[in-house]
Amino acid sequence: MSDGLPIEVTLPTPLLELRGISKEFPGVKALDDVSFAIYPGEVHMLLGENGAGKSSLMKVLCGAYRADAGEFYHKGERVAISSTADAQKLGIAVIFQEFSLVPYLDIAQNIFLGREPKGRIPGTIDRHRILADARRVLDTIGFDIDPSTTVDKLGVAQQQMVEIAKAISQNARILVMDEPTAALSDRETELLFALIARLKADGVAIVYISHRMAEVFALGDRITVLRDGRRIDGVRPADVTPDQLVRMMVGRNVDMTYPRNFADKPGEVLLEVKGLTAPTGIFDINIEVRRGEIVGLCGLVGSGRSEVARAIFGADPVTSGEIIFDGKTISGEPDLAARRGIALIPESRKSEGLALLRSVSDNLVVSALKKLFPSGLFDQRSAQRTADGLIRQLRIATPSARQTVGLLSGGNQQKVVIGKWLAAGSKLFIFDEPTRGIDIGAKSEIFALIDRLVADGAAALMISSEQIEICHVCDRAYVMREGRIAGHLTRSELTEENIVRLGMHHA
Amino acid sequence: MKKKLGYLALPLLMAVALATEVRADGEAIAVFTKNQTNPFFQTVRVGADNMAKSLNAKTLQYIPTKPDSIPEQLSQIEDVVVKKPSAIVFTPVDYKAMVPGVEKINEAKIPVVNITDRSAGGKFLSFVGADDYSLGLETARFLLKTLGGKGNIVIIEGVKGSLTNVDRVRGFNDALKEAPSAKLLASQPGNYQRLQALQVMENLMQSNSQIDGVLAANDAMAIGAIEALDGANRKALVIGINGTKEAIDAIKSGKLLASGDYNGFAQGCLGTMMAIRSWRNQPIISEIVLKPTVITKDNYQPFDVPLEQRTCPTFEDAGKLSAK
Amino acid sequence: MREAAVISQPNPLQRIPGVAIVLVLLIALFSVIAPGFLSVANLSNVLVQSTILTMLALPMTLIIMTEGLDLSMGAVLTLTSLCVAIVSLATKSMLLGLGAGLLVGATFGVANGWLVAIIGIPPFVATLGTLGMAQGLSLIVSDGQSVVGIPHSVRDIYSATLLGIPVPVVMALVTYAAFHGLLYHTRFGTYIFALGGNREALRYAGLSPNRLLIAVYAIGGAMAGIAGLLMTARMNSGHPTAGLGLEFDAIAAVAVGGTSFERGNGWLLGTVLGVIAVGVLRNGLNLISLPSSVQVASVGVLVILALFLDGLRSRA
Amino acid sequence: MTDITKGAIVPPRSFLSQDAVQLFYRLLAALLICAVLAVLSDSFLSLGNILNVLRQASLTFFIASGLTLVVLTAGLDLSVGANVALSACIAGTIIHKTGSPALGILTGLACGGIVGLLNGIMVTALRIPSFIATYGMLWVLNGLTYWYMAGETLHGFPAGFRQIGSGYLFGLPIPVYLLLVFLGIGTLFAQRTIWGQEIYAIGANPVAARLSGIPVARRLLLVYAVSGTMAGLASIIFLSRLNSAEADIGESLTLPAIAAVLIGGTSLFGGVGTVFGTFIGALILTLVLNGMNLLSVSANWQPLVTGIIVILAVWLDMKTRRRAQ
Repeated sequence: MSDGLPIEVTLPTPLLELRGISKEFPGVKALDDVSFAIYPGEVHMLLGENGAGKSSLMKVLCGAYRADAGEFYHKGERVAISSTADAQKLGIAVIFQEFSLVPYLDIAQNIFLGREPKGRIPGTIDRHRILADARRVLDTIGFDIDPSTTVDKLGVAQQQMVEIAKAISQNARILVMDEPTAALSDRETELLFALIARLKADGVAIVYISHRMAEVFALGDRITVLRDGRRIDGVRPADVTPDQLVRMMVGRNVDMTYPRNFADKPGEVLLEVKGLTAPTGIFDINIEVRRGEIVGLCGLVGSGRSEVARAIFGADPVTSGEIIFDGKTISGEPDLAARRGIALIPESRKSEGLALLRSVSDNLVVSALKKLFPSGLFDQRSAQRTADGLIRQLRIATPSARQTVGLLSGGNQQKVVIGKWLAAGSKLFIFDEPTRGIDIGAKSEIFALIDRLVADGAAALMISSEQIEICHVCDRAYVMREGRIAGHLTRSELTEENIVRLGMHHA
Repeated sequence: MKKKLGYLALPLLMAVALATEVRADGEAIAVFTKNQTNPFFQTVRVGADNMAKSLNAKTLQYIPTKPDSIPEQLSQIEDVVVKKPSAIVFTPVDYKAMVPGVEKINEAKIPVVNITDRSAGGKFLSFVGADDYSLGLETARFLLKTLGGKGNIVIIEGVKGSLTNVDRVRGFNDALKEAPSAKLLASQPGNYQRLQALQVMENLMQSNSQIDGVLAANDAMAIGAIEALDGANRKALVIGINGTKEAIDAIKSGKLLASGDYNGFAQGCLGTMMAIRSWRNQPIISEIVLKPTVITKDNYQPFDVPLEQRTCPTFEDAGKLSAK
Repeated sequence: MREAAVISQPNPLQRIPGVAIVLVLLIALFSVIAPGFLSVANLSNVLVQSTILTMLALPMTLIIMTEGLDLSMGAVLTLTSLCVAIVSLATKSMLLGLGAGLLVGATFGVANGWLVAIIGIPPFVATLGTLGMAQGLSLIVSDGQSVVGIPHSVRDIYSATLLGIPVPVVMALVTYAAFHGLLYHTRFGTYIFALGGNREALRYAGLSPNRLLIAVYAIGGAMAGIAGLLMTARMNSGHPTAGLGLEFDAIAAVAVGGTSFERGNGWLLGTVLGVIAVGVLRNGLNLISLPSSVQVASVGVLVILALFLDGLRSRA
Repeated sequence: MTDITKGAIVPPRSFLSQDAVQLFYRLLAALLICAVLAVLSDSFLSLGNILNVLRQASLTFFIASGLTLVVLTAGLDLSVGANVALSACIAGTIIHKTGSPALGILTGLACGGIVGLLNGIMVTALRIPSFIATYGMLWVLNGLTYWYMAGETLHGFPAGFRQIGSGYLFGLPIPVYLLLVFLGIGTLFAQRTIWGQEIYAIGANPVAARLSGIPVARRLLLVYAVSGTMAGLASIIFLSRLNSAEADIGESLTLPAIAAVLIGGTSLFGGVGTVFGTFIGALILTLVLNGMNLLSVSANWQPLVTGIIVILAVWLDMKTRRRAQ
């Protein structure tokens, strides 16, 4: 079953079929002769490592890119997708990770952007109709909110709902979702899945991109795997195991259990947080992290995990409580924490972790400048040398240390963020969703890296929404709920069930 | 909220304090000048204050916050008209563009005296000013006389189109016409700005190996030109116009040949005098055009006293001072 | 999101104080200490004096909402004012003059938009360049001289009244109404929010950000044209330096009015309040005749204070 | 400024070759202008005139070089001109009162630095956008200067002091030496110190810079203080060059300085640009004005020409960088 034909003949005419789609950019072949079909009422999982061509494929589907070669067939007849307008006519809608919403317009205006109902006076908008229409659309997806709320007041999940509402309002028949659950809490995820089920029932086809194996098997009707811009295979979830999928994606065997050589006896206490309370909404946080440990910090999105991380790092102000690091209490700006040896690998790499326009080398040395150049005199060459060392050590895939970091894949960008703290010689690494938007191959590399760090006497505090990861790699874990530590789980107690139980709201 | 009010309280108190202090009796004379940066207008203001004090009236000074800003002076007129001062002593920032403002004053029936720049329109009790043309003519003549009627001359003009500049430069040129053997090399604008004049001069010295005389439309530019000459270790006779303090010093030290006395102090004095007299229904002189005086190292002494110590001319002197 | 919280003021209601507090306090202060401040004549003065700036500040708000800037407005206004003067002088027709002003203004506006949208030059640079050009042209066409003797039909615009309200104020009110309608009730207005908030959204909606952007700058230019007419009417002449620097006053008014420079977060009414606050300050200080140097400084203090208050609130 | 699309035109600074290329283009442009002027005016190529241009460029450069650092952090300082005026007036008074140039120079620099520091505080502590904060500061400074000077002019300074601005050393004007010195210092500071690196990092992404352990607030304070101090320096040069000062000397200095920075290829979005570029920017501006004087072109044309140059320069910059990417 090297190609998925035997399955496809049994199905009705596809809603949309791609044949031999290719897209080339100077230097890279983003898509190379990709063909697959999307059928009404199915969830079509699109798998592949970052850089495998998923996003290019999405852009081609929604008309943002124009394919160099290849044909599209809509319900059997040949069509051209050369503009977003074309895509919309065919009922294709894409929900990107960076939302295409306008912060200071209200939900209704966002849903109907560019398609506003005309008012009596030419050029004006029929306010009543736009609100009514918006309410209708929101009802169909079961999202209960006042459509005249401005989007800047919505949370990520709510914004995503608005995105979907927008797609539905364009009566999209093909909905492309790029890691929709990446930023969602478990409860929100359930809502989303329920919605997806409803859409399927209405015969909407959903192309679903995800890095989470659980989702792939829970939701997927069929799976298409991409690698290096080529379609590797099309399969049904029933016919494959996670490991097989990973092999298809990565092209080699990858162990998904993130093995760790757990420290039999943890080292002395490195970080001690006592009764930490901050205006960002965390209360009486007590945490202890020892050398050689990876300590998990879990709980629902919005339970205050990132806020704890930022407070420890000095990124947010603290009202009360004490942070003792390496025997000394610290309080103040991030630069102090960093100098003492704390490292924060923030949730959003692009906006908080990297200077995307600067080179890999610039980003790698930025936190270590004082350490590398105690005289205060900077030397580009030795900076480069340091960078090259880290690039080799972390196996960062980049043509050179001078490459613009913004051009690297997510995984490699993440490695750069970690690398800059290696250069700084940090002792405590606080990871906030270190595997967000990173493909499986890179994931296990990252975990191996973290393992090596703690093995060498450092310590890690790891925030993750993926309980499996926590369970696999952490020595112990704290579970947060509504800004407080809801409980502590030792290695033996560390199971997904326990995490969920402690993290759940007891309404 | 409390916090915010705290921040606001400060400027409020300041304003109250300053505001209370301006309440006083006797005639209030509103004096309009072009800007608070040009020394000349400072002499005008001091003259006005000086005279007002001696006639126990008081002055209110109105100066655009942006130097020479037309819209601002218009706004200030509109505001003053509400305030209804006894009389107004007025220097237009632009002699044409301010006419509507003057008409507003006339409509409000506030007596107004025009000083320094002759307004192109509107009704005035009196005009007090110097004759820019003859000032330009006389100072230029003096320079050419010292040069023996020959030599290479450059003119550094003021702000193009400003009344003073047009007449002064016209005076320069007429003086040059009288000396056929003198040669005008260039006439470049320095916009009454020291730095610009300096750079213009530097550049002119590059394209002209021999410059004997510099006619600058005001003192600041003249001094700028002198600095340029010094910088290049070159010598030339330089004259300016206005008779500012620094010009006097430069004349004393022999750097500056001469400066035409624009006599802002007297303009301020007499303008204010006419304004107050008219309010007191005393006779006034409807036009005083000050005689052009060329300040040289032979006659600078009377000008070499700090403004504050100068005394305003009396009404009787006023007539004698006038050219006509 | 987290940074967003710092950048943007939550909603108008929470935003009103910044400007409004300052304005109210100024009015209260001056009505106490400045004789004649509350007189109808004076208040109408303040309003009339604020009209020209309002006409620049309103379009400036839209431009800043697109994360843009127009430094050329003051110079363009100067140039259009001259054009109005020259043309109306030549043709003895106010309307032709206005037409010329509008044309020149709009042309510069389009040029700005073109440089920013199509050529992709940062707004600050592009409009700094056109500022120079407009200023140069003003000097060249007028050779540094004022243009006088223009028909009375022009100056009457400034002095005339409609139902007892000065015509400039009427024009300003109409302009505000127009801009309010445009921004909050038309599709174009919606797209202006999107230009600053999320340009991709426009592209996906199949709209051309570039055309919209050019339109926004063109509006700015055209308004400079109308303001130019007022300026000429006010001076009953054209002058090559009349409007220089007004763009900064306008930008300051917009900022004081609580419009932030990021993500298309703008507030029209605030801008007007900002303009009036500056007007009241200058007028009041003139009435109590403080030393002019205090006036100069106080403008700066006002600007800093208002933004500081907004900053406090956005953190609170 | 974390949004790539905004700065997409510019590649990372560390493409040193890239920057070299940009500087090369600029030098080429400057030389081109020189060539044209040399053809049009025989007096242009005289040594005297070259020194002239350099000396005139130096004043703009001193202001612009400090400004460059501010712009590198994606900020702006509109108060430099007013700062020069105030510093000059205060320094001048001190020299008059004490008769000691050294003391005057120190106060001048200090005054400039303090003003810069205040700007920095407004931007960091009060979180007011630099554009507005420094615009407000501009008015405050003007107010102070007007009040302080009360329309007077300071003039007549000790010959020794005036040497700084108008003196010569081995046939070269002293300002030219100063220009070279500060060009060197500026370049070293920006390219060869860790503070310089941190400044570039802050400009490229302030949030990431802070979370990378860079003391952003302190660096910004430093940058604004430096910009202010350079304005102070400019005021000293001005004072000794013109042997006098009045309240309005700042008016005409700010926009040229900004223009020089932009022509020099520093991006307003921060993180990209060089002090050397700014130097060439200042040079190009001065060359053009010098040329117009030599060819006695009406001064009316100056703003127009300057405007066109600014746009052209930035446009070419984008073009060349785009091609390079």
